[in-house]
Amino acid sequence: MIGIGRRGVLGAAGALALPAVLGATQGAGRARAQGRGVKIGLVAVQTGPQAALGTQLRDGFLQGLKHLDGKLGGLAAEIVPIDDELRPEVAVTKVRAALERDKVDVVVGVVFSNILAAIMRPVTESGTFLISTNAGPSTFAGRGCNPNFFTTSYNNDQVHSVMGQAAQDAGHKRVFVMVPNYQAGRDAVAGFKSRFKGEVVDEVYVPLTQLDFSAELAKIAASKPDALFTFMPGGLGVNLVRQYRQAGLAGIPFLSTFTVDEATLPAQQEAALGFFSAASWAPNMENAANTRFVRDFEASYGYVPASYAAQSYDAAMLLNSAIRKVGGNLAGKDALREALRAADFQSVRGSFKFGANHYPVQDFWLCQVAKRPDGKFQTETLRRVLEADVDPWAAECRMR
Amino acid sequence: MSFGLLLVQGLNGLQFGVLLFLVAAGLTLVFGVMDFINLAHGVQYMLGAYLGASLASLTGSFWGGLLLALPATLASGLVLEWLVFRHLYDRDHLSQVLATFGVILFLNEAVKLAWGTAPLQMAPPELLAGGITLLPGLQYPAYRLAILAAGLATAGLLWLLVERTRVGALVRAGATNAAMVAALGVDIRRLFMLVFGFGAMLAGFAGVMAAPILSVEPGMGDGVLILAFVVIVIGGIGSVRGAFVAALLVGLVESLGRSLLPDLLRLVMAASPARQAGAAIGSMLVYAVMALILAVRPRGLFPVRG
Amino acid sequence: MGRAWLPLLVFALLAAAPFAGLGEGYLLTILARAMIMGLAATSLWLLVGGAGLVSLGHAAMLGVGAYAVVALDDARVTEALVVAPVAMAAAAVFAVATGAVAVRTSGVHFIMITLAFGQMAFFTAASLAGYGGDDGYTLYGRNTLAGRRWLEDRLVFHYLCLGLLAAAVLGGRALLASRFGRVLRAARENPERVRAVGFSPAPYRLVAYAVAGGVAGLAGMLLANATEFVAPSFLAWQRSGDLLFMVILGGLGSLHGAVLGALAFVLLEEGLSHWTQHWRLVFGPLLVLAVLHLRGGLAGVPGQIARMVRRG
Amino acid sequence: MAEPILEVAGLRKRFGGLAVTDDVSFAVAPGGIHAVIGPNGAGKTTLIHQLSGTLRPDAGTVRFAGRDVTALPLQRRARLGLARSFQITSVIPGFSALENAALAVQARSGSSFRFWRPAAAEARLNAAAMAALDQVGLAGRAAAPAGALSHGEKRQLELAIALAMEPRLLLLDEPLAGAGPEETERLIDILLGLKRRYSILLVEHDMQAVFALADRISVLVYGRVIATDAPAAIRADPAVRAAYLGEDEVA
Repeated sequence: MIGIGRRGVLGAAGALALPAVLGATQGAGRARAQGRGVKIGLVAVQTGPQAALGTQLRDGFLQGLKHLDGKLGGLAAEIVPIDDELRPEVAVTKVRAALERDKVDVVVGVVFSNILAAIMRPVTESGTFLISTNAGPSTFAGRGCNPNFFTTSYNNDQVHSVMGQAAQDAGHKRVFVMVPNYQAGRDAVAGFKSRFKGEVVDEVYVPLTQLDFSAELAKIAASKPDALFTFMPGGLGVNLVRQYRQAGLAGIPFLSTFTVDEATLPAQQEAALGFFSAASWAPNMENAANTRFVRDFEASYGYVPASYAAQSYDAAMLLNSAIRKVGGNLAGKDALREALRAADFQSVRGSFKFGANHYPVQDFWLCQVAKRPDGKFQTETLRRVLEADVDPWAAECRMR
Repeated sequence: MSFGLLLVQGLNGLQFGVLLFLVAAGLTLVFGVMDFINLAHGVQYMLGAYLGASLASLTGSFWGGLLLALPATLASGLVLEWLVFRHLYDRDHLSQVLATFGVILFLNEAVKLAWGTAPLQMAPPELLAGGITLLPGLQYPAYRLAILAAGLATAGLLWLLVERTRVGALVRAGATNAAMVAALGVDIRRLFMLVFGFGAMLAGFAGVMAAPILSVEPGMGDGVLILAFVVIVIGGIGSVRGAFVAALLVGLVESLGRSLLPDLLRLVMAASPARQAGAAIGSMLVYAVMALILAVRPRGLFPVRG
Repeated sequence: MGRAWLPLLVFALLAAAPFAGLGEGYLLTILARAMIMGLAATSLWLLVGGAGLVSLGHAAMLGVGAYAVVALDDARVTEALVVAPVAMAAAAVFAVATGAVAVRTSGVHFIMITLAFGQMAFFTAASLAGYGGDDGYTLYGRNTLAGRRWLEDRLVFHYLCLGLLAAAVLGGRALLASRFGRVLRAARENPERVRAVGFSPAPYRLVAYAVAGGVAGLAGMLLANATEFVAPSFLAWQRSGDLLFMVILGGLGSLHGAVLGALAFVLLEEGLSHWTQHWRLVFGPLLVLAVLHLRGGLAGVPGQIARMVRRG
Repeated sequence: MAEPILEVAGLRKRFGGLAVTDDVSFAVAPGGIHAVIGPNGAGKTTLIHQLSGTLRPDAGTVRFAGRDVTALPLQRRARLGLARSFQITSVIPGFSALENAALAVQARSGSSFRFWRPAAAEARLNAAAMAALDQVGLAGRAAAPAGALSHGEKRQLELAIALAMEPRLLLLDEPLAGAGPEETERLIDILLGLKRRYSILLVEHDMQAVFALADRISVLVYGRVIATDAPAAIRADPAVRAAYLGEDEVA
């Protein structure tokens, strides 16, 4: 049945390539040793519906380097871009290659919590610092806290609890909850419920790659809640907001976290006008660092920065302050850790310092989507909901 | 699970089934007539979506995109047939599977290079943009009904072409015994090119129609390809009628399974695991149905092969 | 086998690799993955080359082995001497369960049904919320060997993989030469004649399917330990396509071809992806050319060269 | 007549509207050659398929060595000692002639689920296989791959494989088909030699061979057995003459 004959025609393309390939892979490792620089493995999703969030993260960090004219604490910074394709197994393979082959000194970035969970152990156990600029799952905030791990964003639960508090303050009694079915989604529901004491009418979990919400919107219409709480980052949020408006449900207040932000507003446009969100940062915050960051970011990249960009900009500033404190000595891990803990830099959010579990302690705001005079859309702070808030898991962390 | 929701999911199922049929039709004909397994058929669907989306933005209209994308996918199908596939007709199935697997790798990456990794957006035509109220308080997007109608119309046209025309007779004869057709003096090479190009165009057409509702991104063809193979095996290899019936069946099982199961499991489990298990079992249902049919009627529901 | 020196050369090279200045950590990681894939390709060769059964779902066997490691790891059982047999048994049981239906079909239907069972295993893995579902599962650490953490040592792991690979090739060769192998090979070429002399091919094919499943389960266990992370994508049908390509690239003519095919595949993939991010742009056409022109596969190359030399 | 080795009663098989085997009944006595002759398209091969188990009859029974085997598939009947050859040669091309025969010997020598000892090294199998090859005069070509044998040699190998099964009944489907004059001569000698040791049901087209070999003959015309008798009686039977021998004058 298998008619493959034994005679071949061409020579062996495969066999000849063997020696050439062996040579290529281990030559690269040696180049970095001589130069005095710092290599950053920048993990940002560039494939699939969530590509826009990865682009924001990358541009935010690069903007930080621009303001530091390419140096972190005096060392020339070299970026090793890693596209995790929102697939944990791809992230693990590429991060391992960056650690072992490219010998990166720090791994920065990671938009999604499932990707962070996949690369946490390979990075931290190789003695390399992992600085998440967005994903902040509760798994690493409490008992699972790790000395080599820092996050410049927040603990996922915190932001959602802010929206829970806002819903409670607004007097909503029956709320419909809808989130994607992965760790951060489950964190969102837990965070929201921690401060919202009303009735959760229904809890719907949709696959991460869902694009068509017609079935879920029909359920919302049927159950007529006082408000909707949802957490749909990137492409998910774009489709949901448009279909939500199209289905004529805009009358039901749209309380969200990371769904209507500057990464998705260009695609949502008018559909998102007046929708609510909660965050620790918004483009219209009045402080020197933020005004300079937003102005220069829009000048160099031509779009309004979202929290993904702001938080990775802060990460660049954090690294710069820490490396300067240790005089460029990357080998001394403990000294570098202390320097990072000090967080001696001017954050775009105004006040910023690390808690015991290396998660930030910061203020949180209720925001609303508004249209700027120049026709662009952005979220704007309405009122401060929590001040210098410590995440609920910090107490459980006994970092050695 | 209200009746309204059932109706919505049912229509979604039929609409996905029709899309599957357009992809499966070309696949089963190529397979039936030329005994050729073409894993790269899913890529034609993807190319259709990409060409449709970019040509629509170029010409500024959905219809422009559609009308230009069809000949383009026909051309791409014929180019692939000339470059790679015609060398494979006399080879065994293992070689065909591997060579076409190589074509998938190449084209999925080439699309990434040409159009980038972020998904393209394609708006449905304005006149079909709104929703239609099927029942009081239940809106169903008009565009999806349009897909259903277009798909059924194409199926009817294809049925007429295959059952009622001379070329159709040749194709059906080829599906049962290609050697005999060649022996009767028919230029079998030209028939293969015709069947191949037509199959590619059908898949491209499905791609263009799917672009506005599904995400146009690299690798979007692979999932549809697997389901198309399930369809032609259930329907009976080489049978267009079988492909039509099986496509609607798979479409319904796929969408109803995904939506009903999570709600059924909710009675037993908590919301999040129920959703995950429901979605997984839903997507497994289709393969269970295929394995069952293969075990009972190995030649499918409407066997054609002599 | 006239060309016995080729497999010996390959194994000698692999044995010497850690010492020939290639001790760079990362390269041992690639070689480990290449040998593990070689083990899986050898088990697939038993099916395709030995029994004539073209499976497009063999990666599912690998995945079942890997998920056995995950399940035991979650239950805090990490002793390799326990985990390995369980992983092989789990994959063999999956093989028997699906093979019982699959071996009743033949030709393209066998390809389709193995693809279908592979997809079912893939979606099951994705639904295991307890083991991370789509997000995958990070192992607490590599399995211990007789209580000691030897597998963490790159050299020990390298030679463990090499030893198991050699055992699989020798075992496979012996299996095909045995009475069982004779019936299997005969059924590959002419099932009707095999029935006429009194054998029903199905049980022999099922046993071959189970043995291949078990060996692939072992490869799955090793892969889980190598990457210390397991995700449903291990079972994706594209991975089964890769395994088939390794078998064909190596050449159907000889069992050790599968090892050669796997080595060439992994090193080529690694080399190309290091050179350009769009490595599949080159890899795809290479696969097409290999199928069209490299009839005898890599293992057939020395024969071709010998013939050319004699003719030249 | 001793207890028959094979009894066929009321055998029927239809393909669509055509009754290819129409109520066939006859018995084959142990020892000697029982020939089944008939013009092309009389349904000879379909009959032998139903006797060997390759095809299931629509009705009727087949009893072999006193046991009803109608429901048994080909491989089960082969195990009971009912060996058949094929009209279109069916050997294992990649195996040597010896290994082809050895496979048949292996089928009747214990379990084949043995995974370690190389089968080619089992002297007992090889000896029995060589004996079978010797019986058909193919011992000299034992090492040659079956695929490389000539057409005549392949027919001999088919016979050797059947003998290697130590059958109680040999079903031979046109063994002389396509054989040249001296090959036919050699095959007839071999069959004459086998006559003493095996019961043989010979389906054949070549009249000279049939009348030289057969002890009893059944004549099959359009799926019906119109006569079963000794060769002399068959030659004289007017119905057979009219239906079959009429146009082919027998020397």
